[in-house]
Amino acid sequence: MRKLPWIIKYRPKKLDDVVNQEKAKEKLTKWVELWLKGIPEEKAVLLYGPPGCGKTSLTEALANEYRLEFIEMNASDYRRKVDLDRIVRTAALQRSFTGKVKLILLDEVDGISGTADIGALEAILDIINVAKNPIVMTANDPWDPKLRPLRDVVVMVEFRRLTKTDVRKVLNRICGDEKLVCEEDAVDLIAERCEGDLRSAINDLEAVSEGYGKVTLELVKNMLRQRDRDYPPFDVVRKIFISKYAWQAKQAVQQTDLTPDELIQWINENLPRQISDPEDLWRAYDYLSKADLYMGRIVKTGNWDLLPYAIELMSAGVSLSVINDVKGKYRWVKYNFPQKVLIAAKTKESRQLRDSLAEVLAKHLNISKAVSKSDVIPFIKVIFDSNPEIAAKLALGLNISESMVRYLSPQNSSKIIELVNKFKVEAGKKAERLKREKISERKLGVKSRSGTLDNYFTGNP
Amino acid sequence: MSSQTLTELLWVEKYRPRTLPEIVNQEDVIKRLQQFIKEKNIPHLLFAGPPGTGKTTAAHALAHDLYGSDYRMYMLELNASDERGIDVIRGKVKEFSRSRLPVNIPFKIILLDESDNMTADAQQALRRLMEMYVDVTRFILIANYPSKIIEPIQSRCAVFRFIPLRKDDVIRRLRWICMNEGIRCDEEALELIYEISEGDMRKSINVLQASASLGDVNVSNVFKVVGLAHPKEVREMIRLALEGKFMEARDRLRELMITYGLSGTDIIKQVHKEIFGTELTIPEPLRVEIADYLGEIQFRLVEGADEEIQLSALISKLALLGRAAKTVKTTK
Amino acid sequence: MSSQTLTELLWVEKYRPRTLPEIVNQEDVIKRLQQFIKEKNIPHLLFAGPPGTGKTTAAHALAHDLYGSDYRMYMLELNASDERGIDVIRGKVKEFSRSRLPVNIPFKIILLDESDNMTADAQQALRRLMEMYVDVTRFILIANYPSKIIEPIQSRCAVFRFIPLRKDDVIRRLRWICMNEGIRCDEEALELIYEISEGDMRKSINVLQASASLGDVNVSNVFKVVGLAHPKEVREMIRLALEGKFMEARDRLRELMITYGLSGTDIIKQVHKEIFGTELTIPEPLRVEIADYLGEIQFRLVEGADEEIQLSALISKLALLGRAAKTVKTTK
Amino acid sequence: MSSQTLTELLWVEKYRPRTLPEIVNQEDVIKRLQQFIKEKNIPHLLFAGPPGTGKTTAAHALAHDLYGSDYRMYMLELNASDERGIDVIRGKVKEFSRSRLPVNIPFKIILLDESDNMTADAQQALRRLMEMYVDVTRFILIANYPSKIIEPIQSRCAVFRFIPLRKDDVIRRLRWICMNEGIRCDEEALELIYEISEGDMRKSINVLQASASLGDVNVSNVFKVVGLAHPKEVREMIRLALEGKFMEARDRLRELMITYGLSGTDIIKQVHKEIFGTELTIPEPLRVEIADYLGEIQFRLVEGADEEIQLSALISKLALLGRAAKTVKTTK
Amino acid sequence: MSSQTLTELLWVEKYRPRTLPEIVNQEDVIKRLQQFIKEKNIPHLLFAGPPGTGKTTAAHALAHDLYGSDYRMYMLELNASDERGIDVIRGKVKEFSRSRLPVNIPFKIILLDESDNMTADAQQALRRLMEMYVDVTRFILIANYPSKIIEPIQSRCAVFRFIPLRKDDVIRRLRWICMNEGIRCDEEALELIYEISEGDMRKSINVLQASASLGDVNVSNVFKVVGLAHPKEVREMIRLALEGKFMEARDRLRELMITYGLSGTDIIKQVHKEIFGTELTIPEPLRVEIADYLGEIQFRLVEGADEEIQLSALISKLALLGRAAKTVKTTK
Repeated sequence: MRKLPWIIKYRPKKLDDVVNQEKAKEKLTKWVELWLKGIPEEKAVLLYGPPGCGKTSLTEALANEYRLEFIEMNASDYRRKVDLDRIVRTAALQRSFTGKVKLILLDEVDGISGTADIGALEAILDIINVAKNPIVMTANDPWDPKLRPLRDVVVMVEFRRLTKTDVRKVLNRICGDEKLVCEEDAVDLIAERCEGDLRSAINDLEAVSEGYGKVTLELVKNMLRQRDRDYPPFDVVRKIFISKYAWQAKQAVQQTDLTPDELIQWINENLPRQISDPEDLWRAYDYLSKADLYMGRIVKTGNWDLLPYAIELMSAGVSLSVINDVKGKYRWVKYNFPQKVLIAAKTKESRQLRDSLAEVLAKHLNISKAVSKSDVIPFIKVIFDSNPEIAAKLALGLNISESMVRYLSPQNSSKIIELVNKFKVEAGKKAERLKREKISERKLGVKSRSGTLDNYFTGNP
Repeated sequence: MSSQTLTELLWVEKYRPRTLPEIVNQEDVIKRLQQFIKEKNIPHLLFAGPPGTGKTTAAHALAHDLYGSDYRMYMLELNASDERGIDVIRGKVKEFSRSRLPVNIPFKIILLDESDNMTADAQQALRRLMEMYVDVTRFILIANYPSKIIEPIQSRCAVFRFIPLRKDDVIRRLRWICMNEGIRCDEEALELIYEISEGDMRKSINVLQASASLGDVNVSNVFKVVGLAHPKEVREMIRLALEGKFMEARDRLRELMITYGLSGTDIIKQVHKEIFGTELTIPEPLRVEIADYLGEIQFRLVEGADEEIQLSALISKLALLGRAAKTVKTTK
Repeated sequence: MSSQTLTELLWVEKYRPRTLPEIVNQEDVIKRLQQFIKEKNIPHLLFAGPPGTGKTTAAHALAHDLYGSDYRMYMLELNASDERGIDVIRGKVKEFSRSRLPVNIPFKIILLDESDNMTADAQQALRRLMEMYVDVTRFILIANYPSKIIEPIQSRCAVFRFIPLRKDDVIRRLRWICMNEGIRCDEEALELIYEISEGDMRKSINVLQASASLGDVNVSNVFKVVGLAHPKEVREMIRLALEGKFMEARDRLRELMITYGLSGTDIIKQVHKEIFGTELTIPEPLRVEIADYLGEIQFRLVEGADEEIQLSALISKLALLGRAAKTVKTTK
Repeated sequence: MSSQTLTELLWVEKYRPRTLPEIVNQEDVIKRLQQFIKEKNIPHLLFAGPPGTGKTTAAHALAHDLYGSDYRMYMLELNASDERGIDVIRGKVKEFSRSRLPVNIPFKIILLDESDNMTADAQQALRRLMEMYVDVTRFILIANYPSKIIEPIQSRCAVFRFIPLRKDDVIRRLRWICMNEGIRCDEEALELIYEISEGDMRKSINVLQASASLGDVNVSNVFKVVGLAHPKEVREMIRLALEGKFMEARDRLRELMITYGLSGTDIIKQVHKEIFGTELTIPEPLRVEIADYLGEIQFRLVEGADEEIQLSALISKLALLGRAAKTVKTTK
Repeated sequence: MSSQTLTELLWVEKYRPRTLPEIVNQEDVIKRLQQFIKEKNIPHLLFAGPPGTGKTTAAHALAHDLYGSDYRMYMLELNASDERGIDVIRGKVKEFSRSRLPVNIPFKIILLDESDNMTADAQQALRRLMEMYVDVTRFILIANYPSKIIEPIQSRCAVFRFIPLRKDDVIRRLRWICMNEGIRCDEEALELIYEISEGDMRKSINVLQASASLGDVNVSNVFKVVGLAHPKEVREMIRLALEGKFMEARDRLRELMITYGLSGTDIIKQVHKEIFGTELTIPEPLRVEIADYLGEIQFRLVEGADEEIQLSALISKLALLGRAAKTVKTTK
C-alpha cells in the first residue's frame, strides 16, 4: 500500500476544510457564483499571502465544490507567451462541451521568470481581457514591480497568515485521524514554530510521528531544534556585546543562523540601547560603519572572502569599543527586533507607489526618476495636502492611480478621489455632448486618457 | 481657462517650450540649432550645462521642429541614471534603429539624458554605437558636466553650452506664468523663489505652482511651501543628535528615510544645508568639522551597503561633537 | 571499465560509505532516516549542513538501503555541474517525476545536490512539482545554506541538519585509510588535516591523498599540498612586524611567498587566522584594528592593486599599530 | 569625398606633417627612422611617449616615405576605439596579410594605436601574431606608457622614445598656424594653451582652433574653450575658504560649478594648480597638507561620491587648516 | 621556415633547454620526472611555482624525452591567450584524443598553461575531463599559485614545486649567453637584471636581449629597456620631499614622468623600492609610515584616480612625515 505524505492526504477537499480564510472564501464564492450566471466584469482574481496558508488548496476546493472543470498552470510549466496562448487562451475562451465553466488557475505568478517566460505577463493581461472563464492567480509577493500591470486589472484577495490556533486545530484533527498519541504541548510547540505555515507544521508532525510513532514534547523539541536557530538573536546580540575578547564575539556569531545582513541589523538596532557613553557609541558605530563598508564591497565585487572582516568588525569591533563605560556593557536592557526591517516591510507599498509615481512624472517631464523624487514629488505633495481641487485636476491630468493619490496626501485622499470621480462624470457628459454635436473628441484632450483611467479607478484597492 | 478645465498639468510641463523659438535665454544655441533644422540634418549633439537650463527641452523642441508634433515616434528617450548598463542601451538602440523611417526623414534621434552619469566603459561602448548607427540615427547627449564625457565622444559631437539663466529671465517667466494662470504674485516672492531654486527654472516653477495652490504667491506662502517640502525632521534630527539624544535622533532619521523616502545622500545634503543655515545655532568651528565629516560619511554611503547604518554613525559623531563643544563652552 | 577503476583511485570514492549504518557522526539523522526505510516511506527531504558532513553520501545510502545496489535506476541525480536552470526543471525533472513507477517501488527519488545554488526561478518551478507528483516521486534537496532555499520549498520538506564531524571521528577515519593504503602518517599531520578542513571529511581525505602523493603524510607535506605556510612562520613574521622590526618582517614575508608559492591573498588569509588565534598575545582591540586593515588590503588586492606594495603596507601598518599599542602600555 | 574634406577642416589634420623631415623636435627618432627607409626594411616598432608628441604622425610619415602617397593601401590602422578583442585583431590581421602585395613592397604595416590599453591577455595573443605574420607584415605599436606593454612584445620591437615638445616649438607652430589662417592671437593666450596642454601638440592645436572659432585667440576664449574657470576666481574661492569665510567660499564654488559647468575633478585640478602657483601666498606646510587632502577628495569622487558634498568638505577642510595655520602664526 | 628562424631570433627560445637534464636549478623535480620517463608512464601533473622557473620548459622537455623530437604531434598546448572556455577545451580534447599514437606510448599529453587563471567553474568541468579521458590522455597543469587550483584537481595530480632560481645560476646563464652572442656586458648590469626580474629566467633573458639591442649591456641601457627611472633620480626626489622642499620635489616628479614615460604606478613602485633600499638613510619608523601611505596611493591609482594629484599627495605626505620626524629629532 502506497503511503501519501500528510500534506497531500489532508489537503482540503471542500471549502469547509480550509481553515480561517473566511473573508477570502466569501469573496471567492460570490465571484464564482457570478460566473455561473454569466460573465462578470471582474474576470480575474489574484490571491496573495504567505506560503502554506491555503491559496492553491482553496482554489482546488472551489472547483470541486462547484464542479467546475479545473485547469492549472504553474511555475513547473513553460509559461512563455506561446504556451499561455496554446493552453490558457484556448481554455479561457471556450466553455466545455457541457457548457461547464472552467476554472483556470495560474499558480505562482510571482514566479514568472523574466528570461525564460518572456512575454508571459503581456499574454496574461491579454487573455484576461478576452476571457470567458474565471481566472485565479496566486502569489506570495503581489508587490513585485513586474506584477504592477496585473494588479491594476484584477481583484486582489488577501490570505491571512494562519494563527497558532488555526494550525493547532488542524494538527489535532490529523492526530485524531491517524490515531496518534499527541501531547498537547507538543502540538502547541509545532503550531508556534511554524509561523502560520500550515504545510510545514503538518510536515513536522508527520516527521516526528514517522520517526518515533508518537508525538511528545521532548521529541518535538529535539527535532525542531534541527530546523531552528541554535540561539535566538537576542541572546546572540547580548553575547556579542558582553564579549571581553575578540574570540568570544566571533564565537557568538557562529552560534546563530542569522545571515550577516540580518545580524548587522540586529546589532545596529540594539547597539544604542546597550551603549550610552557617546564616545563608546561613536567608536562602536565607526566599526559598524566599516563593517557595512565591507558588506557593500562584497556586493559590488562578488568577493565573499571579505565577509569575515565584516563580521569581525560588527561583532568584536563593536564589543571592544566600549572603554569609558565598561559596566554599561553588562547592564540588562531590553532588545528590539530590528525596526528597520519591520518598518521597511510596512512601508514597502508606499515606497513602490513612490517609484511608480516617479516613473509617471519622469515620462511627463522628461526627467529621471531620481529627479522626480527629489525635485518634483515634494512639491506635488504640498499641493495635494493643501488644495484638493487642484489636486484632483492634477490627478486627472497626470493620470495617476487612486493609490498614488492616497500616497500623496493621506488626509485629503478621499476628498480628492471624490472630486476626481465628479470631474470624470462631468468630463463624460461633456464628451457625450460634444459627441452629439459631432465635434471631434480629441479636442477635449480627455478621452484618449479616460480609457486607462477607468482601469485605475475601478477595481479593488 | 484653467478654472474651467477639469484637468490640470504640472506647470513645468504646461509651460515647457515646445519649439525652439520659445526657449528663452539660450539665443546662441537656438540660432545654431535652427540652422540644422533648415538643412534638415544634424550631427551628433552634446548639450552641456547646469540643470534646469533647458537642455532636454531644447532636444525635444529640436525634434519637434524637425518632425512635427508626432516627433516622439522618431525619437528614443533614455535616461542614463535610470537605465544603467550599456546592454540595456544597446538593446534598445538596436531595436529602435531597425524600425522603419518615414519618407523624407533621413534619421531618427536618440536622446540620452544625464549621460555624464555613465561609466567610462559604458561611454566607450556608446561611442561605438554612435559610429555604427550614424547612417540612421543621431544621438543627442545631455550632460551637466561635459568634462565627464570621454574625449572620443566629445569629438564626435557638436557641443552646445547652455548658460545658467539670468535672474531677470527666470523672474519674468514666473511672472508671465502667474499672469496666465490668473494668480496674484509679489515681486519679492518671485525673487525668493529664484534664490531658493538656485537658478534652476524647473525647480522655480514647481515652487511657484505649489505656492499658488496655497492661494497667492507671496513670501509667506513660498516659505510655507519650502518648509512643507523639506521635512523639518532633518533639523530636528541634528538638534537631537547634538544634544546627545541618539535614539530619538535615529527615530527621526528612520522617518526621513522610510516615510519620506529620502536617500542617504539626500539627507546628507540637507544636513549640510541645515548646518550652515540660520535656524540652528552651531558654533562656526563645529560647523566646519561636521562638514568635513559629512564628506567622509557620504563616501562610505557610496561604498557601503546599508545607508541607515552609515547615517547612524553620523548621528553618533554629532552626539560626540555636540558634547565636546559643550564641554569647551563650559570650561571657558 | 578503466574510468571506473580510476575513480576507485580516488580515496574519497573508495572509502565512501555505501549504506546508512556506515556513516559516522550523524547518529540522530541516521536513526530517523532508518525509520523511514523501515516504513518504506519518506517525505521530501532537505539535508542541510556544512560541506563534507555526509549529506550526499547519506542520500545515496538512503536510496541504496531502500532499493538495493541498483538504486541508481530509480534515482535522478542532478548536481552543480549539471544544467539546473528553469528549463531543465520544467523538462527533464518534470518528465522523470511524472514517469511510471516500476513494480514494488513505492516512489522514485530525485536528488538535487547543492540546491541552494539554484536560481530562484528554478526553485519556483520546482515547488509545485513537489506537490503534484508526490505520489510517485520524492525529492531530496541538499544545501550548504538552507536559507537560500525559498520558503515554500522549505515548508514542503522535512529538514535534517548535518553537523560538522568531530575531530576524533575524522582522525580515526584518516588513520584507518592510511593503514589500509600502507602509508606512514604522523599524528600531528592528521590533526593538521582536520584543522585545515574544518570538519569536512571529503576535504580531509583529499588532502590526505594529495599529501601521500608527495611521500609520507607529515606536517610539511600537508602544508605544501594545501598551499599554506607553516603557521609558526607566519606568526614569527607578525611578531617581528608588531615589534617594529619592519625590515626583518618583510624578509620573512618574501620568504613565505617564495618558499610556499603563496599569493598575496593567501598570506593575508593566514595572517588573519593567526591574528585571532591564541598563540599570539595581542591586546584585544588591536586584533580588531588589524582585521580591519587586513580587510582593506585584501579588498585592494581584489581590485587589482600591486601585491608587493600592498603587503609592504600591511607590514608597516602592523609595525605602526604595534608601536602605538606599546606607547599606550608604557605610558599607563 | 566628404570625410576627406571634413578632416581638412580640423587643423590637427590640416597641419599634420606628412613626411618624416617635417616632424619637429624628435631629431633622434627621425634620424633612426630615416635609416630604415633607406634600407627599405623595418623591424617591429614600438613608439613610446606622452600624448601629442608625434607618435602616430611619425608612423604615418614613415609609411608615406616608404610607399608614397597611397601608403594607406598597405597599412592597416587599428585604434582603441575599434573592437580590439584579440579575435577581431586576429581576423583582421589575417585577412589583411593575405591580400596581395605590390611588387617592390616586401611587407605591409599594421599600426596599433594606444596599444598600452590592451589587456595583458590580448597582448599575449598579439605577440603570437607578431611572430606568425612577420614575413609579410610589420607592427608599429604606439603607447603612452611602455611599461604597460608586456616584455615579450617589447623585446620583439625596436623601441623609440618620443619626448615632450619644447615650449618654443609649440608656440612657434601655433603662431604659424594663426598666421596661415589669418587669425589674430595674443602671445599670452598661446602660452596659456601650451601650459594647459603640457607639451601635447595635438591638444594645443585643437584648443587653438576651438578658441579661434569664438573669434580671436585670447586668454578669455581659451579658458572658455577648455572648460576651465578663470584662475582668479578659483584663487578667490581658496582665499575665502582659508580665511574661514566658509559660506562665501561655498557660494563661489557653486558659481564655478554652474557658470563654467565644471565637474568636481575639474575644480580639484584647478585648486591643485593654484595651491602650487605663485599667485597665492600660502605657507609651505599648509600647501602640503592641502595637497594631501586633495588626493583624498579626488579619490572619493572617482569612487562615485557626491560632488557637492565632497567639495564642501574640501572647503571646510581649507577653513580648518587656514584657522590652524593662523593660530600657529599668532602664537609664535 | 621563416617563423622558425624568427623564434630563433628570440634568445628565450634560442637558449631554452630542450631536454630535462639541461634544466638548471630544479634538481629534485627533474629527478622525479626522469623516473616517469623510465616507466614510460605519467599521472596527471601539476607544475607549480613562480614565473620563469622553467615549468613550461620542463613540460616540453618531458614530452620531448617521452616522444622524441616530433613530440608536438602528441601534445596539445593550450595557453591563456587561446580560447579556454570549457566548451572549447572539451571540443579540442575530444578531437585531439582521437588521433593515432606511436607504439609504446599509451597516452597523449595536454598542456594547460596558467591554469590557475581558470574560473572555479571551468576547473570543475576540467576535473571531469581529466576523469573521462584519463585512459588516453594525461594533463599537465601549470600554475603560479597552486592554491588557486581547486582541491579535487590537486588530488588527481602529482604536484611538483618549482623554486625561484638562485642569483648565481641566473647570472652565469646570462653571462654565457652574452659570450655566445658576442655581446659586451657589465657585471653590474647583469646583477641589475637579476634584481629586476626577481629570479624569473625568462624575464632576465628578455631584458638582456632588449638591452643588447641598444648596444652594450650596461646599467643605463637596462634601465632604459625596463622603463624605469634611474634610481638616483628617484632618490633625489624622495630626499627633496623629505627635506620639505616640496616644490622642487614636485618638479623632479614631473620630470621623471615625462622624461622616462613612467606611469604613476611605476613611480610608486620605484619609490617603494628606494624607501627600503640602503642608499637612503631614513629612520625606520618613517619608512613604515611611508610604506603604509604608498599602499593607499597605489590603490587610488588602481581605482582610476588622477595621477598628478595623487602623486602630489604622495610627495606632500613625504614632506609632512619628514617634517614630523625632524621635529621629533630636534626636540629630543
